[in-house]
Amino acid sequence: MSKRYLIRRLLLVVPVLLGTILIVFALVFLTPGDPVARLAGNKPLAPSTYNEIRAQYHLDQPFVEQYLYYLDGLIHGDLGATFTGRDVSSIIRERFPVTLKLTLGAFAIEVVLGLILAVVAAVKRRTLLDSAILVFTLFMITVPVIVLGFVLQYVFGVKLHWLPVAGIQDGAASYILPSLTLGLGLAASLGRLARSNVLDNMQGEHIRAAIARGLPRRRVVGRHVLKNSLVPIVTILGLDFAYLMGGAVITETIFNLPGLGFSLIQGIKTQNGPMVVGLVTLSAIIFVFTNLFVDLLCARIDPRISYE
Amino acid sequence: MSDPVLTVDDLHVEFRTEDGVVKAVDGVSYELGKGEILAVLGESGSGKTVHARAVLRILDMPPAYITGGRAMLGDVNLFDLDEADMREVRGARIAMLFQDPHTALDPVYTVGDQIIELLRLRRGISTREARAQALELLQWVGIPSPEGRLKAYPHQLSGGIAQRVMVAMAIALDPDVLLADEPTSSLDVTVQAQVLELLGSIVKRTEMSMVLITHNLAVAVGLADRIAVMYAGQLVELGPAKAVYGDPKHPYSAALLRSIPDIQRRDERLPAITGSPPNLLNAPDGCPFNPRCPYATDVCLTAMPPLEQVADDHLSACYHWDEVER
Amino acid sequence: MRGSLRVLVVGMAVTFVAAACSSNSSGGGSAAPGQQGGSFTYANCEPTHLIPQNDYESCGTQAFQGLWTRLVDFDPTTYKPVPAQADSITASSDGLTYDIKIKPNWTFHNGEPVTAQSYVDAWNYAAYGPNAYILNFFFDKIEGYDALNPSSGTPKTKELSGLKVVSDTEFTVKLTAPFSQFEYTLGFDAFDPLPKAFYQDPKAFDEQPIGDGPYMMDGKWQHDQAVNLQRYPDYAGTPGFADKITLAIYQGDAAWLDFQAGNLDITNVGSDHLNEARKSYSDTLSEEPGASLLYLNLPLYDPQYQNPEVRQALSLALDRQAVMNAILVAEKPATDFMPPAVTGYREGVCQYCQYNVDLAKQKLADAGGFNGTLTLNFYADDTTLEQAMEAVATQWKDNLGIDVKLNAIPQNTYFSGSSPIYQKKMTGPWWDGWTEDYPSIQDFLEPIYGANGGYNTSGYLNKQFDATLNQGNQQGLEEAIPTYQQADDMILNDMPAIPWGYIGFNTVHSDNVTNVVKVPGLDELDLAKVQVVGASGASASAS
Amino acid sequence: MSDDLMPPPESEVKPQSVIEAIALPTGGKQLTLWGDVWRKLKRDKRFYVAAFLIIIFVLMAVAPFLFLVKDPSVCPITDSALPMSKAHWFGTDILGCDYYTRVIYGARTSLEVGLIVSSLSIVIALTFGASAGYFGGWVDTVISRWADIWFSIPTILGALLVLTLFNGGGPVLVSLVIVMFAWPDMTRLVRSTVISGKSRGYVRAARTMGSRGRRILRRHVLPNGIAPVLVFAAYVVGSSVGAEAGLTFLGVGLRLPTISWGLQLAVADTRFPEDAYLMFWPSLFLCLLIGAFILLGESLRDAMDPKLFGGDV
Repeated sequence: MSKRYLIRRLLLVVPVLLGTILIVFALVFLTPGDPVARLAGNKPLAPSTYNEIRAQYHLDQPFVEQYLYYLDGLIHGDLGATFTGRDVSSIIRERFPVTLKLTLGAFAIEVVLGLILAVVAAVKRRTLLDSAILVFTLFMITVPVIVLGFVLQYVFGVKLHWLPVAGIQDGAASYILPSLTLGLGLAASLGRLARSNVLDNMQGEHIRAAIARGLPRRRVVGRHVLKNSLVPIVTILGLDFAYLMGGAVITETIFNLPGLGFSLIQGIKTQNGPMVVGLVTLSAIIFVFTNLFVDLLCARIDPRISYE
Repeated sequence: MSDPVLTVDDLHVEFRTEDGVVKAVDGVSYELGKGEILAVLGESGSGKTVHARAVLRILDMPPAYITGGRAMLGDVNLFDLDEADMREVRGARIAMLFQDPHTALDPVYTVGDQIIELLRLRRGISTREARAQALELLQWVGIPSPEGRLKAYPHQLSGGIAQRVMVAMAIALDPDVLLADEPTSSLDVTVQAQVLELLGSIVKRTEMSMVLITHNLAVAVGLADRIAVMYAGQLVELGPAKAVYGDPKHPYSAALLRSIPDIQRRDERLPAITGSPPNLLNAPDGCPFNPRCPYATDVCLTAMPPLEQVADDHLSACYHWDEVER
Repeated sequence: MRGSLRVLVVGMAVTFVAAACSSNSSGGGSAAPGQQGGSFTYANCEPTHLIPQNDYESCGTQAFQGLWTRLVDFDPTTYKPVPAQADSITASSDGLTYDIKIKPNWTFHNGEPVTAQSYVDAWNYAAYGPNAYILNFFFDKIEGYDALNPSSGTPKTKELSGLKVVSDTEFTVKLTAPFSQFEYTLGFDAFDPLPKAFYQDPKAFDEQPIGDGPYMMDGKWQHDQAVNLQRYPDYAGTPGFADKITLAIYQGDAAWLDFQAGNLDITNVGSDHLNEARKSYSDTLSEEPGASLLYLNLPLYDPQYQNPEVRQALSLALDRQAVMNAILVAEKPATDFMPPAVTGYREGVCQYCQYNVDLAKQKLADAGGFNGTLTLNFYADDTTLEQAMEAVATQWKDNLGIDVKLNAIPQNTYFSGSSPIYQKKMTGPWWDGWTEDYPSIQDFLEPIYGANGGYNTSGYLNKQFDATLNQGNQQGLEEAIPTYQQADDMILNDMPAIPWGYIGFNTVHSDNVTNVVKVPGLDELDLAKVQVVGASGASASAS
Repeated sequence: MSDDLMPPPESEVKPQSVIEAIALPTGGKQLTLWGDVWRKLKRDKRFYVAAFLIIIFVLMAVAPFLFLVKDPSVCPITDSALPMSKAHWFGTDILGCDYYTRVIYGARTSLEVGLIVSSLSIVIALTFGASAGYFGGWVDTVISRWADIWFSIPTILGALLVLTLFNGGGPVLVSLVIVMFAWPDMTRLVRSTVISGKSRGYVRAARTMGSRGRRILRRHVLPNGIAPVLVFAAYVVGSSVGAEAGLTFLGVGLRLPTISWGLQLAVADTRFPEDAYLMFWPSLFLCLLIGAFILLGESLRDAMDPKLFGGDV
């Protein structure tokens, strides 16, 4: 991998992000409705109030100018404000840690559980344990997040009182159930994929050669098989990480977590342009950079991968 | 012959699949003396590779199972060992050399990583010591500027160099027996000779014994003391290399010999063995070679010929061994 | 939101409650003697602002209920205004000028005295157009409002000419036209006083407001998590019982589960879980009529709906109670054009709100039937409402043979200026609701059905009705009520809309608290009255 | 002999193709690609489970009357939320409809969404992905960057936005919106398959024999690239069914009177935990449908090319 390649990749980020922002901006702009009038429900907002608020948010300007205003603000680090007057950047700052913690929790479960399931199933392939893991993972992948979330919440929160039901007031404990809700499905998905990957690599000639050299099986699986299976796994993990950081809308709603995903839903429902654009842009940025990171990581893992 | 280093006795390996049971190795026996090179010759699917993997117990189970026989390393039947003891045998007593060095080397670790890992784990020495030994080994197998190669990834090496690395790893623990499974078939012709020469010199210098698995009769004749010919999982002929080459006693061996181009007879068309290798799922009754055999008679269709002594140290499994002509 | 999405949605779409009181000095003061101390948690939602003049939804007003003491509260049985922070409110004989005396020696939570100036400054600030405060329009009846909100350009003055400070504890309000119910409107948070600290930094104030109520902020507003309150020790009114109150912020169904798990002391129960609450929490469940009326608004500009008999038939064909048993559990069938917790409400006067299929069929036949498909509009994104609308459609289909099509409209467009509702381009009935700004019958008549009503979207025009309302507006506070009722009678017969029902204000609470009561006339919990069981009283200062 | 070398009893022998197992000669019998795939599928239990379930669901979609359903529009409100009984196998929903009937009818919507999304994705992917991969250069740059832009917006978030714009809609609209944000995945897959296929022997051979670009693409690259696409398409069916349920649950997807599991889950959500059965049935069916397509995808993957997708043998 050359430095030039890295620079080129970074430069490519710019048009992609501009395009993303433009698309999201257009979508929000095109959405019919009047976010300002909505502030007062069906009570008549005073015309002076109404016009003043619209002017404050450049809503009285044509689309292109609104877009340019937004880009101008963005360059200066200003993500705009919500129609209730709060800075989008401060909302993001406030909610980012919530989503980050949730993501890290879910991600940890995905990585640890997913890889354990994969390796165990692969090593014990075609045994009862393998079949059990396959059935379990299939179930975890298919069960809707809504259902899993509610069931976990009800069983461990309401019935057993082991863990908090909702909110983030109980610190780390608050994140356990939501992380499980997200992480179990991802772990199962990763587990299935990684299992076939690990199996495939276990049949590789170099693994047979390593065994033939008398290396302990545990080490062969743990070092050689795993590292060889890592490229597709890391790729999936990267996508999942970006997806999680985009905000797990449903999970955050179920568990009352004030994170990015919930803000986005609120933003969309209240037609809060700056908030929606800010959040989607953020998730696109995270996505693009996670992808880049994953590519770099893959090249480190497998020296055969090279970028021009 | 002195006490054999490795004795393979009536080895049976089956593949159990949904399609049926395949007898991939069906009663193979031979003895390997100290410092001896035995070539196991056969087409792909003849069971020559499977038998070697069975000896080292590195078959994929399932679907492959060792269903009978013994593999005696000295006084020890390898098939009686538990997995931990067997691991001690691998590499240190019996090593294996693989066909394609690029697939047999782990692509995501450097050459150095892999050799040092082997030495550290099996010799119990420090990384620093292992590194020094690794350099020594690479030098020993004739790799120029070994320091640089240690840092190289397998895909950065040529086939010849990579196979030399594999040789280095195979002999790193001073094994008694080297199972070389088609060690040159993936290499360029010019390199093949070099690697074969290296193997020959190693056997000479270390008194190591070697089973050379190959489909190439010329390779076998050039290097081996004795040749064992396998067909459809069975040993059909076993004898001194010169004898098998000069006076084959099995029609299959004879057919193989005829298919080698001979400089003296360049005017003739090269005869191929007619017919195709048997489908082991439903092998023919009697001698498995009978559909392709020009000497086949009724008896060949009903009963498998036993492996009989036909000359000094020369065995053949053919009712018509005395009719066979080169 | 309070327990269910639906309530929030209704709340937002309808508009939010107004006035409230803090119970201390007035009507609701019949609290059982109890000890001060302890703390409790109540499920609330995320306010848009914590500045009373800039917030118009129930999440905020619930917080203001503890943070401020409004000028007036409402009587728990008649719902008439009773002075709270006000000492007295007197209208001039022409009904144009109101003289407001406030109670002396009250202080804000930062120690600053509450004076007449605190009120006047706050009102001026909110009425000043460029400040763009949401409740700006609440001041439009006061003289000088137009000067602060010119149709174009910057206003030349920043003060309402109708406001005059007489002394530290007295000021006068001059209206542009007589309005008998003005005193009711003073129960709304738009008329709360603001301390000087507000003007220095309104943004910071929004994060940690300083009011004059029984409770003060305990730390900053934790967005989307909680608003924490603690008892204000120097409160001049009747102090609250609990030492600390957490208004926990929920956004989904989590509050109900959290309550079941025992993590919440008090929560409201909406339609979705009321049946379960009636079963499992019957001993602490309280169901009281709330302050909104839900109705099906009608496009009277469409010839199809101009015959009153069609409208009567549509109303008669609805088995409201059946839908409320199954889906809208927290609602009760309407029997008037307003909910019960309103001065002037009369039980059972809506004869066409009964379920009478035979009469409905007959009325529709008399009117010549219904042509084509009826489009029933409602706002999207509310599963329970969607189910209810499906049930309504089925009833019209089954009972009147009308083919009904459902049309869900996004909430953003529902009440926007360009919405077909305001453009008078609706093609069928639409789900609507009205939450009172003050508990007077007038608030459910004039804004919706008056010729100049701010929310007359049906296009209803009845000169006699308007004249009667106007007559009521000129009269005194109490004598106006029967006049308004006469106007009510006119629309009860004319059915310009189909009254549906009113939502209950329903709460359940844990064993940790007692005396969980609603603020009379408003959809708010009376925070100061809640007593924590086993509170030691050690910290009691009490009056 | 040590135990682990001995074969298990005959009955425990797991299905395994001998050809894959030891690369033994097959006695000269040549197998076509699809014949081989079919032969491998026939011995894969997952394929049977998947096929059985999918057939059942397709029957539900095209011929619900086979399942003894009632009229889905008969919903007496007085029968709201009845428990399971002989008259109502799954109980009734909040509107009083027979829940069994409504759940069975939900299969049609889900399958519709799944099939539209996957088939449209295939068309787009084969057109743009193959062009980008085969022609390279500026064609590749334009298509790839355009795909990157859409790829960087998470499907659910993007679909949320667009569906808000359209104010929900029917299965077709919801499917189109999902495709809008999901197409880059498969396009990228096709592109990389084509790029790697381009350098393979048969393509080089065709080129040296004078075949033109488009012909090579159509006759040689695409057929060999179609295998991963088909596998991916099976996953797409499952994931788009899930996406539809999620979007509908979030209130921007399907609307009444469409019968959909997503809508049923949204209603069940409001009544959880009291009427848990409302959540159980649609999620069970959703699980089975998505699971069936996952299994189908996996068995296809392993049958088509165990090495290509890292499948187990």
